[in-house]
Amino acid sequence: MIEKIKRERMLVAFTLLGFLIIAFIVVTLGNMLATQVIQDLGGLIKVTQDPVVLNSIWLSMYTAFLATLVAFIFGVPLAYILARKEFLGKSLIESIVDVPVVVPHTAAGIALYTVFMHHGGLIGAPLSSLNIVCEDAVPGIVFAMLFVSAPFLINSARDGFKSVDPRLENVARSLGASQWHTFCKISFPLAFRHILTGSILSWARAISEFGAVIFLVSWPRIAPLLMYERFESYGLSTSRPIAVLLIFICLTVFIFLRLASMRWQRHDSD
Amino acid sequence: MIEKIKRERMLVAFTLLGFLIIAFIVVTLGNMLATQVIQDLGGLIKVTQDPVVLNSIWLSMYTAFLATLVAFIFGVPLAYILARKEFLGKSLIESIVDVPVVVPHTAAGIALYTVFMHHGGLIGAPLSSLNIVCEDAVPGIVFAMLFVSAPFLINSARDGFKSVDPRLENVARSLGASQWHTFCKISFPLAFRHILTGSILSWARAISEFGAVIFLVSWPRIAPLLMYERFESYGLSTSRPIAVLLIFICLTVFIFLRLASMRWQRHDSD
Amino acid sequence: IDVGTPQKVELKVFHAGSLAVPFGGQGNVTMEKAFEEKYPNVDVRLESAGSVATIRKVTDVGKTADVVAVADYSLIPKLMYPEYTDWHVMFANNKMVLAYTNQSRYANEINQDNWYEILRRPDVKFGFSNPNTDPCGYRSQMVCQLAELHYNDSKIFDDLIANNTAITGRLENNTYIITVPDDISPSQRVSVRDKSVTLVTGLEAGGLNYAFEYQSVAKQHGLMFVELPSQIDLSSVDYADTYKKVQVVQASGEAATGSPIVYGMTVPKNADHPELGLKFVEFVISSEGQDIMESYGQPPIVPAVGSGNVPEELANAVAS
Amino acid sequence: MIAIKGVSKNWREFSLKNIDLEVRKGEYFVILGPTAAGKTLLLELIAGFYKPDHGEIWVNDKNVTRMPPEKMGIGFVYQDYSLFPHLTVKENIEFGLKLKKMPKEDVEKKLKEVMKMLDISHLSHRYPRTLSGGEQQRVAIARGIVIEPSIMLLDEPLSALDTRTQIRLREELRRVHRGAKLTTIHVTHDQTEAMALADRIGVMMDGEIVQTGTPEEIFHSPIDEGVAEFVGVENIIEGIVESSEEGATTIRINDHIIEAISSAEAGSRVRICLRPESITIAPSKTTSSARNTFSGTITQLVPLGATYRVEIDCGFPLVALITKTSMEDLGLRAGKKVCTSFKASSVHVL
Amino acid sequence: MIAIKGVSKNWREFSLKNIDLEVRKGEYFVILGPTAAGKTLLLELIAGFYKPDHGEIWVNDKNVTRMPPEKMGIGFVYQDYSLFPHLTVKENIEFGLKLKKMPKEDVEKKLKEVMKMLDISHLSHRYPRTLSGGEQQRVAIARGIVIEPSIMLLDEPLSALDTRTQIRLREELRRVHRGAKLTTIHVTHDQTEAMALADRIGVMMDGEIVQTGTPEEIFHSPIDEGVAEFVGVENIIEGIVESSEEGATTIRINDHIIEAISSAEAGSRVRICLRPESITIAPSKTTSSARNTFSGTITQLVPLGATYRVEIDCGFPLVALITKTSMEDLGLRAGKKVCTSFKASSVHVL
Ligand SMILES: Nc1ncnc2c1ncn2[C@@H]1O[C@H](COP(=O)(O)OP(=O)(O)OP(=O)(O)O)[C@@H](O)[C@H]1O
Ligand SMILES: Nc1ncnc2c1ncn2[C@@H]1O[C@H](COP(=O)(O)OP(=O)(O)OP(=O)(O)O)[C@@H](O)[C@H]1O
Ligand SMILES: [Mg+2]
Ligand SMILES: [Mg+2]
Repeated sequence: MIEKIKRERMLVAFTLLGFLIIAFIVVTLGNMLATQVIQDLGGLIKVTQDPVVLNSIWLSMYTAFLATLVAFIFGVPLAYILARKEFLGKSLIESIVDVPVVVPHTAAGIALYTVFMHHGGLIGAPLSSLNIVCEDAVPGIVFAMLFVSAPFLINSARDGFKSVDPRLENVARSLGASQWHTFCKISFPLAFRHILTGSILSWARAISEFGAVIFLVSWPRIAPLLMYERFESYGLSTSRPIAVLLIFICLTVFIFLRLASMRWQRHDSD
Repeated sequence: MIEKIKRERMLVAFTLLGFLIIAFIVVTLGNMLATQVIQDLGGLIKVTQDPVVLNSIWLSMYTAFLATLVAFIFGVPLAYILARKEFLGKSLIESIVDVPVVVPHTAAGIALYTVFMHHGGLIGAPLSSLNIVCEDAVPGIVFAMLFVSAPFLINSARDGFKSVDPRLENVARSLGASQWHTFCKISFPLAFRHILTGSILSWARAISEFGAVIFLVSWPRIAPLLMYERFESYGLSTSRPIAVLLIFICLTVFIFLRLASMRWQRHDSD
Repeated sequence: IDVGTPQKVELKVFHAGSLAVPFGGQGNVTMEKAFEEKYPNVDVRLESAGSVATIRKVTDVGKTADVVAVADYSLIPKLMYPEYTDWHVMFANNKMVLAYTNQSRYANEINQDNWYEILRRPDVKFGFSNPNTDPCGYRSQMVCQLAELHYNDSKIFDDLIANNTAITGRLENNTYIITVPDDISPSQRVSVRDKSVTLVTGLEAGGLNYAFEYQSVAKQHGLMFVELPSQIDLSSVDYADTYKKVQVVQASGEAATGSPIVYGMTVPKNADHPELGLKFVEFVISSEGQDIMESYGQPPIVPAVGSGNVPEELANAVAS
Repeated sequence: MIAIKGVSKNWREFSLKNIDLEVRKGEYFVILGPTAAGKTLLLELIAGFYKPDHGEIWVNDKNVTRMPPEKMGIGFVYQDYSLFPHLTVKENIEFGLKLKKMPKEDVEKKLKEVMKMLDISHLSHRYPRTLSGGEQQRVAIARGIVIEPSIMLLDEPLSALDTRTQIRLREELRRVHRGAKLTTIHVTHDQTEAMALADRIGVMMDGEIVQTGTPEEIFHSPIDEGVAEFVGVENIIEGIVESSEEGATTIRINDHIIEAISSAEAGSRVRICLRPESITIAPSKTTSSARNTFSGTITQLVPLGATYRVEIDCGFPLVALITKTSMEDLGLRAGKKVCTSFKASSVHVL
Repeated sequence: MIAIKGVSKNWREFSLKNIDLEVRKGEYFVILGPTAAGKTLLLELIAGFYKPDHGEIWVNDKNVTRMPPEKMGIGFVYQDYSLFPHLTVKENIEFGLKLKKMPKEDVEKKLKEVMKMLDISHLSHRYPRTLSGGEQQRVAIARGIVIEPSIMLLDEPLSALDTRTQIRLREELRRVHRGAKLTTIHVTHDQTEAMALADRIGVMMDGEIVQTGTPEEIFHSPIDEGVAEFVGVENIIEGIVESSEEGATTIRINDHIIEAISSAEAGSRVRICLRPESITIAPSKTTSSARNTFSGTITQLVPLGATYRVEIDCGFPLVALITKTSMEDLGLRAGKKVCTSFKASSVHVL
């Protein structure tokens, strides 16, 4: 045993280093969850019955879902194009897709506000004449979430389509399938695991967004904003149970979808 | 031409859909930048001379760099282990690495506050007896950034190491290289492009973090917080130039590193 | 590079959002700059929030502040006595106005007498800050309720507030009690923001036509504003009895009764640098500080008025 | 019938240049070429996955140059078979049928038929990744022919398999081809495979078709040295034409004279090509119809499995091929003197 | 000398079972086995990249079972050559040398030497991806031998190459082996390659070494039907031993009697193995030393490049191999009656 450790010195050191960062994550979340459950289970239970909290969590989940849906509808086709076609400016487009990831959320929030504000917003004004109001309204939340979360879905879906051998598509076409039929029956199912992973990430990213949303929409309050307000107004003991509940819900969804995507028959190559 | 469009109907539709989401990103950012430059170039110039703004941007860049550095030191070894070894609970570890991505930032902020607070924090208390204060201090910013940004570096580095054929490592060892030497001369250089990409993402993620940081540290003010405060206190006209400046800096760094990583000789397989 | 500048003493000032400009704005002379000039080894750091949130940061979140300055002095005895402090000074006052810009709808029509008619129009969007976290917010409610009395129009509050939000009002023992739930659910016609200053952005951007603001804020941001009658603008000690007729019950259960707008300030007991905190308070109520307040449209109370166990250091600057 | 008329196409780092090709109805046409010659790309072009920059493709007297691949009615089998990994064998095969909007019973019937014909009925519910290479190939072929294409394109269908399976499946291919009378284009880099299967062969190099002809023509009369080398002509020897009369040519190589049949002019420098298997080895000079006889010394004997490669120095180097039995019978070994002979008609002059 | 003693190792879906193997000093040992037999894993185990679950590995009388690979002094060449893509040819080759802490001039000298020996000096500044397969292989070999290993392990070093290059590089391998007197283990699935190179062969199937012996032994006396089939014995025919006297055995197949040399007991059911190249075909009965002579009818002629596979029905099916010239000389074609003969010693009885 000792001999083995000596032989594998580097791996042992690596494991220790890696362990620290895992421990950091686990301790940070675990400590909060444990503290809440042990010291103030009542507070947690109360929060699960507070309609304001539940409403805002529901709002967050729902808008995040909408944002992911929109990202899916517009992003999956884009991902397919990026995976399959070579064209001038492609790497520019790819960089643009990544930009929301590098832009600070609050700056993105200000940008979103500038564009989507009711009066004079480049997009907000025309939309509001269609009776779609973004400022302080659900569409605004969805747009803000979309901005920050779409890159995750697009990049993941692109990797997915790239992992599908174009020859499979060629064969399908030679067998008489149209481009669209080929996409539906071959490319999409084979890239599905990647797309699902991307959607989970995108949803998680959307539900956790705070900075970008609050500039445009401070009402209705998404869960992160409610939590911040509660923290500022009443402190840790009031806001922590909401955090615990939210984390719990997110982790449940995450674990569930992750298991689902792992069980999804692994026909793809990696 | 028309015939071609008809033949490639699906691709045309896909391109249009994809174009919309690209346009959304471009318009959102472009509109803000343009508005700022055209309507209030003076404000932008003034902001570049405001020491408070510059300090907070510098603080953000610097702490984000530290967070990335820490993530690098602890995360790259973890990524290597995850890429190379099979062990019980590996997929659990992988899920844990992903957890910070799905946990809402504000909830993460509360968790971080719980653990790192000066009094009674599981890590904060011992650290403060070592004279390392996290609450409202630079180490706190770094820890909060680390929490949210480490997954990006780890996942990217893991993919990088996975793309290195283990046979290359085997050959290096048969030629007399120790495990560590093999890592330094073969595995790391070959995974470097991925690691660099991961580091950029991680840095960007750290610099843009807001929700997780503000619970633990509201002073010194990182740039996103300063921006938020300015927005809250003085409105759009005061906060927008900061946003523009910050976006400009982030994009510059991003584009620069992206070009660098593209020029990095592409010895890896993809 | 300033990363906290360790060799300097940090003086933490938590203040109401409406004090942001005179305290730490971008003007050449602010409290922060002037004080730092006077005490070069001190680094003043300002944290701005709604007044209630400002106090809660100390009392509930567990942060330490060396000075707390809020837009409603009565919050200090109500929320901080006796555990966190046992004194406060009243150093400035203010009045409620209805701010707008020249792009606002009906900007050329509005005046002291028809403002509530214009706010009633369906194509007008107006805003106030959150009554649960910002005194300016609950004062906006009081203004609307008092307007019913003043203009003799019993529908003003219902039309402007009750029908657009979950906030309700009722008459009880000759007092108008306005209840603000946690979930305000504003309609599309009104905008509720955390801090009143945020509404300025809406006005400037054109998303909002009118907003209830402190006069100081309106002035500082160069907005146009409707001056409201003294009977309803919560400025005059003369109408203190009138103001008293309204009471706002916040979601937390705390009740705020109408009173003239007077800013209060204190040094919490758990401050890290209580002496410096006192120095700052002293500076704000000194004539130099009062000049600064004045210059930003925030009329100081001269001399400042102390209440409770006012520390000796301040005794000669304060009337009680 | 497939006619490819002056087709060119540029990719970023590779191009197909001016391809002219005609494949007759029912023919088994093999495209033979080294790796990266562009064979796969040419097949993909024919199938319509890419569109040529110039030139036209005609199938059964119809210009199909711009037709989308799903309208072409061409069966395609890729090198790695490209079975749909998320579908079972049955679902793979019926993929094309289902698109044809035929009654369900007919689909089932055709499916049964083709699966029986290729002996894969027992695999119908398995997923591709659980199949061996040979099984996968048969499924791929079944999937291709079940839609009754007029043309079948096979991209190196045997190269991923081991020698035994290769030989077995060659038979199968020939059987299917005969049975369905399918016009077939088969791509390979393996000369043996080409020889074993082809009615005609097109040799492709560097994006060009350099020679077309029967296997006999290709292997014995390569058009240039490149083709000659590629198709396994191991003896390429330089010489000068001494005389040439009505096809009967004599060529001087060092001090030796070789007789050949060619129209080269006297005095010109030529290269003669001679396949190793065309050379007979005898222990001593014998009389035979072969016009060229040289004695020489064996320099090396290289075992190639069932055959041996014999390197002989006859004043010029010669490589011959003989079976193991013959070698043992003749008692060949390095250093031994032998007599080599080959017919004038075996000599191809470039 | 390498001795592998009862080595076993389990992976999740595959295991190496009880491998016993001895490779003598300076020997060229070939491990021959079909795809997925575990050949690569066995080599990796010998090189120390994996540690066995059971058993021991000895190299030059030292137990190296648990030694880390960098201490073993073994050169390894992978199937795909695994050149370091981010290093130039020169840097690749000097990678191992640099670790040896030898003076810089010595490094340069050795480098020059080995690059000259393998004729790759002109490539020294190129990156691996710009090299052809053959060039890559030579670089990989250079990288392996420059550290002067006591043992060289080659994992299918030729399988990625085309036939011509294969044959050329086989020569090269033999030359290097002879020159450096390296104990070499070479893994392949190609019988021809094994035959051409091996001093001794170990046949591996399904994670086990099933037979070890000289090429002669392996190809003519396979230990069981699996090996027989794998090494290309195409004639495997069932029969019953009629009599057996001092090795001279007669075996009845249908109505025919075959003479063989074996110790099988009379009355037992056996299978006889006969390689196609051991069968001689003549137009009519001739007298020869071959004890078994049968006449039959050619059912099929399959071209295999330089040779033809002749399928003959002699009452039982026989497959023979003959060169193209012989075929033409004899005028063979399907349906023709011929006489086949083979020696009793060519018949291997299972
Ligand atoms: N889709 C593609 N786009 C651009 N270039 C390609 C594409 N596919 C292949 N190539 C390049 O074109 C050249 C010819 O490739 P092709 O696959 O047609 O060769 P091949 O003759 O089929 O070789 P092989 O025997 O290896 O299959 C190669 O250099 C290859 O890298
Ligand atoms: N690192 C590994 N861990 C676990 N299983 C492996 C590993 N490498 C290969 N295998 C599996 O072990 C079996 C034997 O693989 P191996 O590569 O040794 O076969 P091989 O005989 O070299 O075949 P080939 O001729 O295809 O190279 C295969 O089923 C393969 O999937
Ligand atoms: Mg190909
Ligand atoms: Mg292998």
